[in-house]
Amino acid sequence: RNEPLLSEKDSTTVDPGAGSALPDDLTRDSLELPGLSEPELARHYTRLSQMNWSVEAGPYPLGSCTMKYNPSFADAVAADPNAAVHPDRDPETVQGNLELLHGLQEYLATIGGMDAVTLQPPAGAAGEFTGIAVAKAYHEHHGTDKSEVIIPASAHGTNFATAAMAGYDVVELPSGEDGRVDVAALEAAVSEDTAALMLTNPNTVGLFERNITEIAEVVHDAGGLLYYDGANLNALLGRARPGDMGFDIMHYNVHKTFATPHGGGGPGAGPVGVVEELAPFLPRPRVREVNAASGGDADGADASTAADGGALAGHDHGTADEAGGAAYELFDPEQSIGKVHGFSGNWLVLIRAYAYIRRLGDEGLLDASAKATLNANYLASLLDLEVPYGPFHHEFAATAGERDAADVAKGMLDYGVHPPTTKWPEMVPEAMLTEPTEVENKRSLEDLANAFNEAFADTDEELHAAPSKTASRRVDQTSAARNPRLSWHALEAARGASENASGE
Amino acid sequence: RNEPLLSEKDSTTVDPGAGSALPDDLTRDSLELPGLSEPELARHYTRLSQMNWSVEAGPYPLGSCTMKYNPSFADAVAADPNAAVHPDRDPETVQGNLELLHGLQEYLATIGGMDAVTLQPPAGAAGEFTGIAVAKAYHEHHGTDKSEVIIPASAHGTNFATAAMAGYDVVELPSGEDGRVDVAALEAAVSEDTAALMLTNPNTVGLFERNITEIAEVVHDAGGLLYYDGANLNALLGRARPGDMGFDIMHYNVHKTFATPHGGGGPGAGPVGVVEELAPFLPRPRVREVNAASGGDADGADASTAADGGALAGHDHGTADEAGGAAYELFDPEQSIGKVHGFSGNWLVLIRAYAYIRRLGDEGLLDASAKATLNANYLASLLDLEVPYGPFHHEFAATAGERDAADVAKGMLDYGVHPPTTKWPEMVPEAMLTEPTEVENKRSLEDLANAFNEAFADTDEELHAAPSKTASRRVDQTSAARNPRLSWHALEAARGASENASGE
Amino acid sequence: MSGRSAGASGSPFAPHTADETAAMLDALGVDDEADLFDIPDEVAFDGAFGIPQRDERTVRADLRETFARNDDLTEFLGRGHYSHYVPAVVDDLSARSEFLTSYTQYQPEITQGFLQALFEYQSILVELTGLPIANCSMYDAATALAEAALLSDRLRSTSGSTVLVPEGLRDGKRGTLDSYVDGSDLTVETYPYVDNTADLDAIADAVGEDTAFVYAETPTVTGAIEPALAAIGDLAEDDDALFCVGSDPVALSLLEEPASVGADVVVGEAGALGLPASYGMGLGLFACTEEHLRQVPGRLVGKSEDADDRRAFTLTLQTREQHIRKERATSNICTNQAWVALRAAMHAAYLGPEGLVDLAEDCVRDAASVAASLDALDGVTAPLDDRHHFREFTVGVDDAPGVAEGLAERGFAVHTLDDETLQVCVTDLNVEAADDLVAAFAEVTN
Amino acid sequence: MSGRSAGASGSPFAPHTADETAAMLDALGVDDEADLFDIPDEVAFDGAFGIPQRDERTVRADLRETFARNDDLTEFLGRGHYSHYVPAVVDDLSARSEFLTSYTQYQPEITQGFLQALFEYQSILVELTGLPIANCSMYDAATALAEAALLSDRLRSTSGSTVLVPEGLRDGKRGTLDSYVDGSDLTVETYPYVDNTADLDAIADAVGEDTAFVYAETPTVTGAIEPALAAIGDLAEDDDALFCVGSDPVALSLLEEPASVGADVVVGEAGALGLPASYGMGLGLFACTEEHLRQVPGRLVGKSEDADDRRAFTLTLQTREQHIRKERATSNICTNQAWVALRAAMHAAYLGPEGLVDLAEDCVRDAASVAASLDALDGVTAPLDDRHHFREFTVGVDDAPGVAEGLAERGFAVHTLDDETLQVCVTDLNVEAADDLVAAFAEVTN
Repeated sequence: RNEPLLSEKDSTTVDPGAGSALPDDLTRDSLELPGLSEPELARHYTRLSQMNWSVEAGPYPLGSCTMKYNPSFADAVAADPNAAVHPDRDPETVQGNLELLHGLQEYLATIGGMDAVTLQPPAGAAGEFTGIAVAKAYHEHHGTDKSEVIIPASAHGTNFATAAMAGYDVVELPSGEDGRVDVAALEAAVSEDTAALMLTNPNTVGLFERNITEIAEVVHDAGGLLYYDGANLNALLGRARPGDMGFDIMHYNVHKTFATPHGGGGPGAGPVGVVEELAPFLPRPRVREVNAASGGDADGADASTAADGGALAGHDHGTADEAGGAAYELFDPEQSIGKVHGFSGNWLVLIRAYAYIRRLGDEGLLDASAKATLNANYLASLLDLEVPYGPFHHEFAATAGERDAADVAKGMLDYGVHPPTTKWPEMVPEAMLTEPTEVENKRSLEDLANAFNEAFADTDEELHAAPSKTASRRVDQTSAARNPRLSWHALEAARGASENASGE
Repeated sequence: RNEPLLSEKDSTTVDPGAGSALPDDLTRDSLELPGLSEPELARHYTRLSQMNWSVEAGPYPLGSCTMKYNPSFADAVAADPNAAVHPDRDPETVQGNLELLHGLQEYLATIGGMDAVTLQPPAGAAGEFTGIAVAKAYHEHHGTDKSEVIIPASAHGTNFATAAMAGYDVVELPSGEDGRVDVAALEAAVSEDTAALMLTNPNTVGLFERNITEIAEVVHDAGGLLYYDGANLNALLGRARPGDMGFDIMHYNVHKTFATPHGGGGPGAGPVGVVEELAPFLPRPRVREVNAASGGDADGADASTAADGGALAGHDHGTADEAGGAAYELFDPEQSIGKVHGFSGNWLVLIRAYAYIRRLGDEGLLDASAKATLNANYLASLLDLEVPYGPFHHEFAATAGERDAADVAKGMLDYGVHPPTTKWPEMVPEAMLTEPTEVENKRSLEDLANAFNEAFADTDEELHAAPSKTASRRVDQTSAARNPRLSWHALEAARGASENASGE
Repeated sequence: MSGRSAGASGSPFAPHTADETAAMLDALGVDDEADLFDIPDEVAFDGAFGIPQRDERTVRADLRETFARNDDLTEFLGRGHYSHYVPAVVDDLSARSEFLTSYTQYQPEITQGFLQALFEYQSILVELTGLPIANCSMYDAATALAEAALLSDRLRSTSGSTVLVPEGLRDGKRGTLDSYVDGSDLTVETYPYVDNTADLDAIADAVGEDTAFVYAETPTVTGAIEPALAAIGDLAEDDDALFCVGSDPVALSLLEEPASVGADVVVGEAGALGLPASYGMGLGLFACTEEHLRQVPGRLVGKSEDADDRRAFTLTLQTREQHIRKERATSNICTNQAWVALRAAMHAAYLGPEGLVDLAEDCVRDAASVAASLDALDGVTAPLDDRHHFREFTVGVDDAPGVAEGLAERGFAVHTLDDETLQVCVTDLNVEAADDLVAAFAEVTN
Repeated sequence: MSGRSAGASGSPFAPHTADETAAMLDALGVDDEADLFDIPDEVAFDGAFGIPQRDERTVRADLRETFARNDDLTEFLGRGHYSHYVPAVVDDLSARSEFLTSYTQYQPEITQGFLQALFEYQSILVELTGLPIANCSMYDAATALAEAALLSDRLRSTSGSTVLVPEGLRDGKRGTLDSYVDGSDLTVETYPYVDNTADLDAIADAVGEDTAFVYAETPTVTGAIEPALAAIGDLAEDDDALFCVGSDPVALSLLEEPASVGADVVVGEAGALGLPASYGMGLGLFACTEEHLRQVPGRLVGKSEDADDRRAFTLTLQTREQHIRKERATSNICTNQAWVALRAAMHAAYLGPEGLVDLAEDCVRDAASVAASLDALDGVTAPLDDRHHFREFTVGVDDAPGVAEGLAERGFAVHTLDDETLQVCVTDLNVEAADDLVAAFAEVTN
């Protein structure tokens, strides 16, 4: 049964201007909105929640989305009322916040093998944009005019859109036969116009780019920078670091790697790490220890201490604090690209990422990549669907072959699981890009494999009729797009129009 | 689909004695229990929750259970870490807790028209037991030997069980023709053996006992006490007080009247209020203001101040606190019956009740009874079922007539509502005791009436087959009772036995 | 600020708009809700309690201020109310409204979730106690003990009427027991402790034909692990008395299961799992042998089948209960502590058997270690007995109230038992502060 | 303490038992998970970050300590980050895992709940802005403004390339706008304020054929309500420039709806509803006219039907988005602020139109009243302009940094704009402390 819209539960019209302290010409005449009592509100949203899948409902194996379990304790930490402060507070009065931000900058730097990190980008795509803007600023600062960003065909759509937003032309690099970057093709593609190569590793079908050192050399030799898309970092935690592979810039997807909740679409956070020479271009402000300020290039210094490892265990409190002064301060990197968010990014998300990293530690981070990879390979081994390429790391792209991957996905819904990402990447026909993550166990993977195999074995007729056990049956996408109805006002108008029509 | 048992998800056996610091003869040899990772645990209980009705799922019109919406803010208040203290703390160091308990004692006293209140009983039935024990102690203190408690036939089962637990014989009073107490029958029933009459008002079919003053006189003249069962207090909030009607003792059901969550069965709280002369018999300890200690009979004094009204608005802080000393203290009533709980009752529940009363205030409390009564009468007016007696207050007992009330209830399940209490009280044949409470609105009552009427119109065959849209279909009660299987050990044993049997 | 819930006059939780109210009144043919009330004038009240309505923000702020008035002390307190760290996931899951705002499972078809959770809770207690029957909960350890004593009064197998309990029983338990047996034929007698556990010889003397019920605790109220449970059980059995053991689920994870020492009933405080410190709020554990099944107080969840023959759970054997059996019920209990039981089961399943045993073992080792550190101080003796301890132990000092006050000034709360005896309880929640406690003891006793 | 999640070595959130891991490795024919990794030695890392594993209790305690290091000040701060009291029910409902731990609604059949909630959010913004299209959210007001500017660059109807914004624009907005337009053909120019709102003459001079986009805020960054919106809109229209208004949903509840003054796009900070103070985390409001539907950045939820012809919702017009259109997408945005939008809608529905208007009206009255109290002090002028104000206003003093420091010492945080100007923001969350603030001002400026 459908849940009525808020507007179907109540609709109240008021005249905001009446009795206002403001003059009439500044106020509106009418406001028509629903107002629900608390019991009604609770039932409305409880009912809506019951029509929604979540990580706590079951497997969520969306390839390249890395939907991991989001631990409860991190939510509790983020709800601390002492953390709920205004962004314009004098930094000396919010040393707790700065301590956390500084600690997270360090953690991310060492995990990525980077020298300096900004936490400002509010999502992965914003991180990409920030990273490419940094690359652009770097090239401009060095007086080199670059116009192209090279992106493998199998890359995330955000890479292409980001490069375009930053004003670059996109050079698409076809996949090699083995599913990896074709170095020869890359060599053909690079030129003095190459600002950067954007790459994710392991790539979108779970393959490690074994030639990464060579790739880095090709790009660097052409004067380009190497950008790491952090979407698949969960597969590498503790096993390889983008910085060590030759990447100059990377973004981190905290919900993918550090288990922050995705909230049905967001908020996320997309911190960006860079090597030392790019640090001066990061967005402003960043956080540093007060006594680090005098040390010349503070950025590099911070991060290399962090990378030593020792500092991370005990960076809890800044040392200057004892005397009552501030231990941490904000500073603007010298050639900063400026801002990419109105304030400091998605604070409540950053808190959770920091808490998660502290909870897991080296041991947990290493085990996360181990079990994520074990799970992907085990699941792939159970499927009746063909899985090209491999062995994989954290994800794989099965092919539905003659079947329509989207239909198979709808069929899977009736088996009580969330299906994988479908029809992407395009290098695998009718792809079902599957990433179970480390949070599923053997039984759960076997149940998931069963759903795959059962749906795959269904007839086309059965699949077209699927799903039938869900809150809604197959939803008509074409109707939605052809005749956009994007608010209850539009529904009301449509109803009015059809009533008029039938009245004539 | 069923959710597997915890034990079906994991079963791990350990030897607790191995490696223990304790000698072998003190430790057990084996412990076999499930151990789930956090993601598994989260999914298990999320799935279980999805198979459970709640106030936030929809109407919960269980007559005499008063299932109201439980406001979120009260949960937030109860989660305050500063309130999470050990019961053996020196009272001087937990003045916050004592302040709340004292405030709640006062609120309840004034709402019930009582002089003194204990918050110790951990549930309504425990409150009844406490109240009857107080009555007994009072009679014994006055050297009068009483052996009987009079209870109307339509009363809650707990009344009977309570009287028996306290060592009294039960004298059952048949209902009068108008559904109320038959004063003549009462006169016939009372004697010098009468310790108390237990009564709820409005009674179980929502009727106010109009002769309450006369009833009180009859009981008091015989030397008995009048006990008020607070189950239906929600109907009277602000309109009449048990103390004013002549009741000497009452219990409050905080989940019924003050919207504390029922938690699938508990915890509740069953504070007991008494008139001044019974105050010395209340359980120990109680809370009082420090400066009240010198005032002789502090109990009565407290409560009558409270009843004045003025004190309630501003009793936030004890006055003695300014000097750094304690403002509130614990004291043992002189002739206390002793303890009815190991400590001070269900603290987390009492916090919520206090918060709710402060939120509503006079205005809200009065409106709660108004809307609860309006709702019951409006709902009754919409039903195709016959509703004997009336007009009602907060609840009414419709009759399913020729139909089986329990079957009609099962039929209602398929209409997405929770059915009413069935087959009780017995004075109404095939009763469907219905109490919508004030939290339903007009539309919700109309939907509920529709479910009643639709189910009532179904054929017997259809009702026997109901429900069909629920997590389980009709559950076999007879099988459960005839062959009790009360743990997974029992299921395992049964499985083993049947395997053995089939193996032979 | 107004808004339908935020500032509507009347109850913020009554969702009626003015129009709806008017339409409903109209349908009923009355002008005002007051007209629906059938209350004689002489008992009518004018509604003026003198309690102002407050918005939710004000109530929350006021109560935050109220609770902030509690002193911030590190508690080394136990004696029957124990808490261990409860993982955040237990808070989150148990707070789901489907659990928190549901009622007793009178319609099993739409309450399978809670029923299964309670069935699992029962099963966990069955494993921990070794007894085949565990109910869905009593209010707390004290009321569970009192109900167990009343159970013995109902049995034909026990002819006696004396309830035998330790003389050192915590007041809350003893007082509750006394209240409950007041209406029965039972009388309560005590047996002494030696060296903080049961004096077996005294029990042997005390137990006789007239004994209906023998109760022993492990750990005892001072944390000593009772070494003679089996012997006490034998004594009880010899005279057909019910043998009842008091404990808690964390201790039972490590200690000999009561069934193996002859317990007929096990009671105790199961809130040691799942409940944070809550000023004495508890969860009464109640388990017993198959033989007493029909005499069990409280609710039981059983496995059954639905109309499609699928597994389903339901409240069962309800003919024992007050709503059916009235004055012949096994107890008057109705509302119990179901939600706390849910939390305890969650906590147990989170820890698993390894986690439970580790936690229990820490309760032994940490207590021993802190006792040893205190014992090393001049003028301090700990423990004051020769027993093994679980979580807590007694401490001898010259001036117990003075030491306790000194400790309080330094931010620590301990129990004062008498002029020369303190009691200290060590758990995972305070063990990190144990060194500071010892240092404070050293300062105060110097 | 161990237990599967509590102390297992490795990730506490990987549920594998040792046996399961072994069986899975065996099935794959490898000895160890490390064997599954295909990483060349020269780029392999040894896993030693130097970050110790901690149990959840320790992490929580550590971070509680960390946050306690923030000074406890009563904030009178605004300038783009506003918070009002968020009722507890919004916390509870939005924390339900079905909302919090779900992903983007790529499978509408099992995500109808979130889709409907976002559709309702869109609808509420449509009503508040008067514009027919609102998306599911941008990151914050700054990125929403930047995306709106980029939208103007994509339109054939606007031939210009100049983006005109107030010179007093908050740095975070201006900086973000600059970053975003850096890759486009747009250049940013500013127009001055007089008396803290737009200088209409200056705008008239500045707007021309080359203008692609004109942006005006109400309330402005200093809280002044812009009186000349319609006139600015006319100027923009005259030169076919996109007219964009910045505001927030609380202000829009009371102020003239932007559509009626000719706005083509409305942006702003919708986190003024539903979000507590969160160090700048936001919710980007983005609404526009029907004409620009196919150019909207970000996600849109539309109504559709399912196979049974029942109402159903779905993400729609996805061909605008990066995962389909790649470098020709309307934006690179993917993850947005959906969960914050959910909370904002909940908060709006809780307040209802009366509650929203009351709250907004309080933002006008309280600001005026506190300004008047401050203005009455010697040496203090408030406000520094002749406008109506919403929530906040500027305050003139002799030594602004000194006054701010004095206020901080007394427990209050205000904005310091320059040597002689402070800014004070009054909301329902701090208005009770306003008298104390005024008293502190009196002390400090004396």
